[in-house]
Amino acid sequence: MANAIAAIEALADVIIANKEKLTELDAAIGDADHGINMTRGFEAVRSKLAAVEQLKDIGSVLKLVGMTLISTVGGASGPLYGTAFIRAAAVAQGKTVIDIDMAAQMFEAAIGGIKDRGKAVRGEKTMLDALEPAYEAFTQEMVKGESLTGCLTLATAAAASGVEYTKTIIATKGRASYLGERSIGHQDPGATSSYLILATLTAFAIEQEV
Amino acid sequence: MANAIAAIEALADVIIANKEKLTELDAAIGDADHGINMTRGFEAVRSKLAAVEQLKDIGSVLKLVGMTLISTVGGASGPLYGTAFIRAAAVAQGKTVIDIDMAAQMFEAAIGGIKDRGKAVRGEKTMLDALEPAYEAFTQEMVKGESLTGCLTLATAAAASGVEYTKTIIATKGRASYLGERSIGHQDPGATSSYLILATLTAFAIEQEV
Amino acid sequence: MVGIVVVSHSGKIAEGICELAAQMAAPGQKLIAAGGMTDGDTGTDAYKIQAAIKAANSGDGVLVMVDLGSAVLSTELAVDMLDDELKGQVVIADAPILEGTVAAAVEASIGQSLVSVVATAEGARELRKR
Amino acid sequence: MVGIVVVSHSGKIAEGICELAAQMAAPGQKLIAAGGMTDGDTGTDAYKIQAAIKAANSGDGVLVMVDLGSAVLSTELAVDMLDDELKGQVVIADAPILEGTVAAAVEASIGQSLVSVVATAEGARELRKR
Ligand SMILES: Nc1ncnc2c1ncn2[C@@H]1O[C@H](COP(=O)(O)OP(=O)(O)O)[C@@H](O)[C@H]1O
Ligand SMILES: Nc1ncnc2c1ncn2[C@@H]1O[C@H](COP(=O)(O)OP(=O)(O)O)[C@@H](O)[C@H]1O
Ligand SMILES: [Mg+2]
Ligand SMILES: [Mg+2]
Ligand SMILES: [Mg+2]
Ligand SMILES: [Mg+2]
Repeated sequence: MANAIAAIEALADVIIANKEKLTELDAAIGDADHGINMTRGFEAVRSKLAAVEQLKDIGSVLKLVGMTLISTVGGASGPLYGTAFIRAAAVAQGKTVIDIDMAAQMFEAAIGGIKDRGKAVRGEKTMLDALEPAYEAFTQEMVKGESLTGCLTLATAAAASGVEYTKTIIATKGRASYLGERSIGHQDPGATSSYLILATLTAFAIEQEV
Repeated sequence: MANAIAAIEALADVIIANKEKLTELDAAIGDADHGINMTRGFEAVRSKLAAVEQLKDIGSVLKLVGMTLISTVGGASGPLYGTAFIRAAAVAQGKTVIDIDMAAQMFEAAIGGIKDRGKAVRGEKTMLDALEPAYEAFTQEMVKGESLTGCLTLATAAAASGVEYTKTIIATKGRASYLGERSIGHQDPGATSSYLILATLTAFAIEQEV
Repeated sequence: MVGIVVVSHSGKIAEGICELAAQMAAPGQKLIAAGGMTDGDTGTDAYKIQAAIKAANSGDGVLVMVDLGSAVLSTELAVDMLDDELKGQVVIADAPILEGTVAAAVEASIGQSLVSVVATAEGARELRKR
Repeated sequence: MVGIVVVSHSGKIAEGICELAAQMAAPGQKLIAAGGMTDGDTGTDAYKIQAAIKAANSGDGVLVMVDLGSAVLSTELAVDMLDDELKGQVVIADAPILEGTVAAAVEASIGQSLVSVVATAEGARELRKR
């Protein structure tokens, strides 16, 4: 489990480092708390991980992360990411290593969780606009026989484009929808945190390979 | 002004003595505060009257009462009785005694204030169901040549019937309207306080005559 | 008696609405506030909501009133985490939080069914203020 | 910028709603709470509301959001007591207090007119929660 925990620690670092950035993005089209929310969540995750005795598999690590985000994030991103981690945890139950097939399944389950919870579809200026193209890129490369890190790298690139794309569209879900057309021109904070999570996991996987 | 102030003191006594009764009536069909509201209001009136230097006419006394009720009663009865006293004050401006014609005008003005403010009509289970029949009885007797105390006595009797009548009707204004048909069978607290006010002023006028 | 849970991003709002509605309801009416985060910050916490739903339940079902969109997400998650029996007895009202809670509290406290309490809460959308 | 006054029987509710709406609005947005009585008891006070309207006004008009019927009575009385110029620039919204205030604050803080801020507040009646 050391690896899974280290990956989560890496996520926490990146989220906390981007606290201001995410909050600023949310100030433009929301309630200026996405970085604060995510930081509060990942700080709680960090202390939970430090306090817990022994986690027997990756599923347990991810479940702990999901449950902690649910009770500490506070914004829409709390139940959304919380559900994503818990759904991924179900796939990883009893597992101590992640291969490419399992990674794809976890990714799919996480996105499914976000969609079930938030009832959004692509194009509504949410985290899905980063995550869905990323998942598509991932599976496209996977069927071509790419490695896990190769697939992740392309997924991250697709997420980055997805984040850019959010600048061009109207928010129709979440708080930014109060702004209607005036949300155009602004980058979605949730899509941005989703990109950061993916980029961090990609970098982590690459490091592990070396 | 001694008389006007003494009359208001008498009102305060009666309202405070009926605090529990009015609150219980409001508990059945409202939010259980009418006696509390009116007591808070008339206690404030009492301290204002004690503190004020010199009131030059009946209008000034009634205006002070109205303004104090507006800022201290808190419930719907605050702006309603507050407006009633202020409208009556306008009639009594510059006056130091009340004759029967002026009494009728003040009464009419007070009811007009309650109707302008609350936009209720008779039959909606409000203070108007005590006050309007009382005013009608008053003017009916007045044209017959009755004395002020005679008119007031009959007005009070009509108000008492009006209070009884509120038990038979559905509330369509104020909080009791949340209960719809289930408000039937209950006596309206505001109609009850209106009756008490009228009964007290009647008794006061009779005492003055003796 | 149908229990009522008030979910707001703000602890003050949830408490205030419960207090206001309690003044109109019968004494035994359950009105449970689930507002803000455990640390007092603004937000909603699905576990806090879940606990409130359990506390509000006395067998006749629970109406949950919510403020903004993300409160709905947390509440739906809270409901998903309930056991199946209670889950089927919880309804999130599509209604204005304050107006709906006050109207629903009156209805619930006279012993009306969950269906009728929900209808009253949602009917509060049509209450005119002036 | 259109100012917003939030009138509730409860001080907690009025403050909480102003705080929640402020999080969605631009920093300069005036959101003035007029909740409860001066002594902290539940109720509305027309003089407190009148003072809040004056404080919220910066020349572009004031939207007043109210909770229950008797808050409307106090607010209308407060408006009647204003001088004629300001009186004509005050609108009491027929809208759900929390949902309307949040939506209106967003609209007001981007410099929309009183007419459009009122329409947004009243449109909040139609916002669906689920
Ligand atoms: N229904 C939804 N489905 C998917 N993502 C959503 C949904 N609602 C909001 N989001 C995402 O959540 C982000 C905002 O998160 P956050 O600021 O933490 O929550 P809140 O909006 O409650 O303050 C948005 O930028 C958007 O990406
Ligand atoms: N629109 C109205 N017009 C006339 N009287 C009204 C109106 N609304 C309420 N009332 C009266 O006010 C009384 C309730 O007063 P009170 O309990 O002090 O206020 P609240 O209902 O705000 O708690 C009712 O019994 C009724 O007689
Ligand atoms: Mg936010
Ligand atoms: Mg938020
Ligand atoms: Mg009352
Ligand atoms: Mg009251």
